[in-house]
Amino acid sequence: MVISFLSALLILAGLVFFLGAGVGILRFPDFFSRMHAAGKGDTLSTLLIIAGFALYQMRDLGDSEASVSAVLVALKMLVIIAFLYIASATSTSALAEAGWEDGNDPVIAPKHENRLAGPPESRTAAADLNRNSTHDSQP
Amino acid sequence: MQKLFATIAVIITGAILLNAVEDFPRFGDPHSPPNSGVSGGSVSSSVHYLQNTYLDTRVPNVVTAVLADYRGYDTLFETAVILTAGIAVFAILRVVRRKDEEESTGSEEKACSGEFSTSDSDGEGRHRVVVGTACRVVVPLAQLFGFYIIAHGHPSPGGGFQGGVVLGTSFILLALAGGLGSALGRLREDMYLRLACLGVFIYAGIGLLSLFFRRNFLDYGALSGLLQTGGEEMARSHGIFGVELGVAMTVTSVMFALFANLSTRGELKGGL
Amino acid sequence: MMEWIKTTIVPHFNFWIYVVIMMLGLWAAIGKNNLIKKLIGLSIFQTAILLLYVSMGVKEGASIPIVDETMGEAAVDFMAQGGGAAGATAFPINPDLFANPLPHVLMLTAIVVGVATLGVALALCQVIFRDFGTLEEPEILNQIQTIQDDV
Amino acid sequence: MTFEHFSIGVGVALLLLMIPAMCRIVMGPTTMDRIVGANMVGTKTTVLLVIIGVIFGKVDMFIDFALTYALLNFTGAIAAARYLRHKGRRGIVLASTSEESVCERA
Repeated sequence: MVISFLSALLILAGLVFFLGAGVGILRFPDFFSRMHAAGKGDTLSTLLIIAGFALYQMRDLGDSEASVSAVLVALKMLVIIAFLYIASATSTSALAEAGWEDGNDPVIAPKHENRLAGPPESRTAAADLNRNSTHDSQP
Repeated sequence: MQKLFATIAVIITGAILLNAVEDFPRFGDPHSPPNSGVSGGSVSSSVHYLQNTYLDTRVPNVVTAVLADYRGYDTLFETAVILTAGIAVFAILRVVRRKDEEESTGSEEKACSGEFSTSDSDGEGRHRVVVGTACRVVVPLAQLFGFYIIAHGHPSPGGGFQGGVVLGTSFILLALAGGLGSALGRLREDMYLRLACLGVFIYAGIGLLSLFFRRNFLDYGALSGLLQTGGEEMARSHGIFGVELGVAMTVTSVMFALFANLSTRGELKGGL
Repeated sequence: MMEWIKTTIVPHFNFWIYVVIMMLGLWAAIGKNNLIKKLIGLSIFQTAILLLYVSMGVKEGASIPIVDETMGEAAVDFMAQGGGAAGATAFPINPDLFANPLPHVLMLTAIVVGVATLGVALALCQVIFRDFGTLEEPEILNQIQTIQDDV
Repeated sequence: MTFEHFSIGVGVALLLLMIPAMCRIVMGPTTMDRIVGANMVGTKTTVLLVIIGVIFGKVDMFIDFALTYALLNFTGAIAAARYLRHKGRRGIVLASTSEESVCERA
């Protein structure tokens, strides 16, 4: 019962992180920050959800009948976790590199404009691209 | 004009198809004609497969048994089709240079060979560091997993086609990580062509072997005397495994051949 | 209207989806000029057919068609005790518990063969691009026409 | 509420949360954005396969599907990245394009 509760908690945490990744991939202004949200949030939420299900497989470890296959299944899930831990980070790195060489520019707000509400006419073209996020970041 | 014609054709075809949809069985109906046969007629072949597969072959996975035993002819020639596709891509795309042309540019060739390590000088190696290091971990695991899928076609979902695709993917990953030269160093071109042919040869050879025991082509039960299994069922199980090995060889090498030829326009140099 | 949807579309919703996907692929194969886009359309068409076949084998409440070892052993014992004489219909494995394996087998081979033939098609496209410098169909036809006029 | 119902709920939530990634695939301004979205959907499909296995009660078999899918997704992402790298417009790529021209001459 406790193990079921713990695994449900892990899965829900994974869903929360995935919600964050989803919001990030929709709302962030440029390719690299979207990549950041997708790469990190996606990996962590996947790991948490699969870890939750792996924990759930171990719920009746006391029974001698079911324990061997349950441990094997949980180990296989750990293999998936290890694989995704390597693969997701690597593909994120490769995609970010390809995106940089493909000509994507990071959106950089000019100096002193990031948090402080400067006069709007001093904004550059880069800040105009940033319109979505600036109205979020204004106090 | 063309788009208008396409739209009219698509609308007419779609209307005809949708008109016929009502005669189809309900989604998920366990007693629809494909699932249990027509009422009053004979029982559906799928029901026969489900009920008799374990008795006939001792293979729990019905899909594997139907694929390699009941429908063995079909799979044999599907494998032949895959081999033919590999040969066709080779014949269409492959550019073979004469030896003196190669020698005249021999000094530059070293830059394109793309060894796994950072051998080249123009920044290419730096780009491959992250992916190369990760793939050095992932590729052996992927190959192990491919063999596992091939070997576990009997008790779990798997078999020659799936395992072959995973094995071929591992070689493609090797080519992506360290350059095509790195992958071709592991699986040379003459080797993968031979491997593709060997796969079909193994499949057809197992079938022919049962002809020698005065049985039908691809009737693996005839091999029980040869394999000392003490029963035709286990002989069929082993025969299915041998056939799956052949399929896996062909699929692996053809997948890699397709990637190698398509990504380099038949040059087998440079590439992605 | 609602009644019509309930009686016509809902029991066959999967077929409606496949027809829509199939027609998308057909439209791309006819209406597009780029050869690669035509190939993508053919792939979509093929995917719709694969889905159609696999969905035919779906049974409600059924699982993947892998007979459990214990169930298989029970079947072997049953046959050894003379149950085989009664015919296959008296067999203890209930076919309603397993999905139809036949569409899976057919589509398993069809997928791999589809990939192989797609590879051949892409190779042909590469050769066409090498010879004509374009993949747009009207331009290729124009060039062929020019060559024929010259001859 | 059993764990199976909870798993079905998690699967539906995952499907709904995939919608932002799908939106990014549809409206992404560059090709790389679309590939990132597709990669995200693929990663979530891995989890979804595990969940389907839990619902069917055959996790030991669906894990193989999940691992295969993760492997193919990884290969696809790497292949897309490497393919688009050669179409790049930045200075670093000049080195590799020059290498390509060397290879073409060879």
